[in-house]
This record gives sequence, C-alpha cells and structure tokens, in this order.
Amino acid sequence: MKVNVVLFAQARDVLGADQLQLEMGDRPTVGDLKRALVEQHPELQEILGHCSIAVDQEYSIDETPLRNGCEVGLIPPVSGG
Amino acid sequence: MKVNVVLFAQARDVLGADQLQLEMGDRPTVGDLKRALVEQHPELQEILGHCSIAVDQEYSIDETPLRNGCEVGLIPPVSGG
Amino acid sequence: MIEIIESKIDSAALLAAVNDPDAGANLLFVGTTRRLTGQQETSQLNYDCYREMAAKKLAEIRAQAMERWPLKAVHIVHRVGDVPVGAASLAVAVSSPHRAEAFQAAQWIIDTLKEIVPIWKQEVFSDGKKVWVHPGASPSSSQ
Amino acid sequence: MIEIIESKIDSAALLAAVNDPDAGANLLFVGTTRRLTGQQETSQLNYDCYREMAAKKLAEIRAQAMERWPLKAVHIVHRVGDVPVGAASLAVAVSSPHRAEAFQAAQWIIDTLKEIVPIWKQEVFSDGKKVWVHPGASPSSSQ
Repeated sequence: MKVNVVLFAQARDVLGADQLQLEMGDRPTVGDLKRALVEQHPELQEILGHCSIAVDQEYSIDETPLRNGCEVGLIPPVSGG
Repeated sequence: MKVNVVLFAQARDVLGADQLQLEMGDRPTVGDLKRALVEQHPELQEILGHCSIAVDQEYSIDETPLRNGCEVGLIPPVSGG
Repeated sequence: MIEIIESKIDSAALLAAVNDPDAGANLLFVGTTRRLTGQQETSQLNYDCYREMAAKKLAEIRAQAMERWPLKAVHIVHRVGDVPVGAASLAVAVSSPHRAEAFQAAQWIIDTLKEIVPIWKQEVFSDGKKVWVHPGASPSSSQ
Repeated sequence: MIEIIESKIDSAALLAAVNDPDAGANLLFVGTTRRLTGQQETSQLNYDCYREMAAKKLAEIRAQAMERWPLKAVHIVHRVGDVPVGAASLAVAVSSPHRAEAFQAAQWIIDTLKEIVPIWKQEVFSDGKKVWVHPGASPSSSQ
C-alpha cells in the first residue's frame, strides 16, 4: 500500500519537498508509518521525535489504522498565533 | 466656615440640586461634614451611609481635615464601565 | 491616553494607537450597553461623572498598570452622558510584548475602574423607569 | 466565523462583527509580529499552514468555546504567509453578556490555538537568518 505524507515547516525544509510517498505493508498503523519514515528518510529522525501524525486532518495515536487513500500529515510542534 | 459639596447621581436627584452649601464650625473634618450633612439634609441619610467623601478629588477618611475653599464631593457607590 | 468624552468612542482608532513594533499582544476591551438585565429591557444608559476626579483616577490607574506590567501603551476612554443600547461606554486598549500581561493588565484596569472611578450609570428601562446603579445601596427609582 | 487569509487582517471589522445588543463585553485580541525576541531583531514572520486541518481545528475551538461560555459571537482570523513586523498575524474577537467570560474564553481560545492548530511560524531575522519555531524541538536554521 502506498501512503502520501504531506510535510510542513522544518520537516518540509529538511526534505526539500512538500510531500513524500511511502511504500508500506498491509493494514498499516501510524506506528508502522513512523518506523517506515525513519527507515526510508533517516534525515527526518530528529524532527520526527517531536512530531504528531495527523490522519485525515485529525491527530492520531500509534494504533490508528491507515486506510487506502487517507491523507497523512507530519505535524511538527505548532507555533501559530 | 462655609463648605461647598458637589452632588452626583442619586444624591443629586434626592436633593434636586448639583451642589449644596454647608455651614460648619472651625477646623472641620470629613466626619464633621457627614454629621452636618445628615442634620441639615436628613433626606440624604440613606444614601450617605453608602457614600465616600472626596476632598479635592481624593478619597478621604473621617479624620481628613477640610480647608477653606476645598472641593468636597459626595461619592455614591460608583458604577462606571 | 485618558479620555472622558460625550460622543461615540472610536474603538478601532484606539487599538491602532497602542500598536508598537515591540508589542506582540494588543488587547481591546469594549464595554457596551446591554439590552437585557435579568428580565428587564434597557433602552439606554445615562452616565454621570465627577469629571476632574474621574480623569485623575483614570490617569492613576493607567500609571499604576504601566508600572506593574511591562506594557507598551495603555489607552482608556469612557463615554458619559446618554449611551444607547449596543453603543460603547468604555474602551480599554493595551499592548505588551507577550499576551499574558496584556490580559492581566486589561482586567485589572477594568476591575479597578469599576471600583474607584467616580462615574455612575443610570439605567433607563423600556417602560421609562430610571434607576441609578449604586452597588451595595438600596435602589431608588425616579420617573 | 473562522478565516485563514493571506492578506491584512481587518481587526476593526472583526470587533464590529461580534457586536450584539445582548452583549455587554466585547474583547478583541490582536497578535502582532514583535521586532525583538531577546536580543534578536525580527524583520518578518512567515507562517506555514496545513490549511484544511487548521480550518477544522479552528472551527472546533470556536464551537467548544461557545459551548463552554455563554458567548454571543466568536470570530477567529489567522493570517498566513509573510507577515511584516507590527502587522497582525492573529485576531480573536468575542462578545458576551459579562466581561469575565469574554476574558476567559479569549485566553482559552488563544492558548488552545497555540497548542493544536497546525500553523507554524518562521522567524526571519534582520541578518537574513530564518528559523522555524517548533517549541520543544531543537532549532535548526536555514538560509
């Protein structure tokens, strides 16, 4: 299953792209996605430890399942206002 | 000594005037003024119990002395804002 | 800046006036005449004012706030005389580097103003009855 | 009303929009770009935003505030993209019958916004250095 991850702020600068595509196994969870992100993009390791993962614009936990076609966002610590 | 007292809000409505003049003895204090007010204007008794007295635009205590020509204000509980 | 005026308060101008490149937080509070108090409908407020003393007390409140919090600017405007429903009777604008002190200072300014500044509100109800608001004293109404 | 815009925020219009005859308290908070953070001089901020999620989270915050306090109206506008020093990046306007709830609600809205809404600030310093602000994460700068 392919998962698209949209990137913001420092994570986007680190990768030089505003999204990336991950190749993942069957019935993946957010926890699986985090591991795949570090494996396939080790340059994200430092910021990833501080990031939340949004699935379909909602904050997730590691157990949250990923469905085909869902929108995943990598959310560094926010600083709006 | 004559003392002018300026009146506001309900106290002014009760007296139907925006100031009054009190005849007082020598070296009067704010406490003396309050007693003179009730004696000479008994209709003020009720509101007076809730009022502060300002002397030259400053809140006073009963011991505050009144000087010749000072400005005395009768200050009902305030409700600005 | 401290003002006691008899005309409409220009709140937007007040907010613009506290803007400062070293302030990150700008807070504007506007107190307006409410239509309902409990079940009673207010048609307007009349504000009486001991003008010289009110101006002095407002200036003291402003100075104390600026001493107590690291504010960049403080403006207080109170309207007196007749104030219709929905119109502003009070506007307080403050600016500060961070927001916590702007919120604290604005609340303290309004609380203190309502305690010590000699300004009085008379409610004019829709049935024509008029009542001076004197917190703690028994109300007396007049036609 | 919730808005995420790329142009100047019209704060005065926002305050006017929350006016309500049953509200006695109208509060407007405007967050502006500060020139100084410590000793460093900021020339502008760039805000990045996960737009769909930010709009959703802002709407949730607004709905929760209106449920929690007896507010008459709540408007939140966040500007994204480039915001020069002194300009507004955030405006929050609330109205309520009494002032305590307006102050509480506005502070809660801003605090919560800064915790959960996916918007990110990049400081552009006067020496050209750019730093994303990611509270808790170690800063990394880029040209």
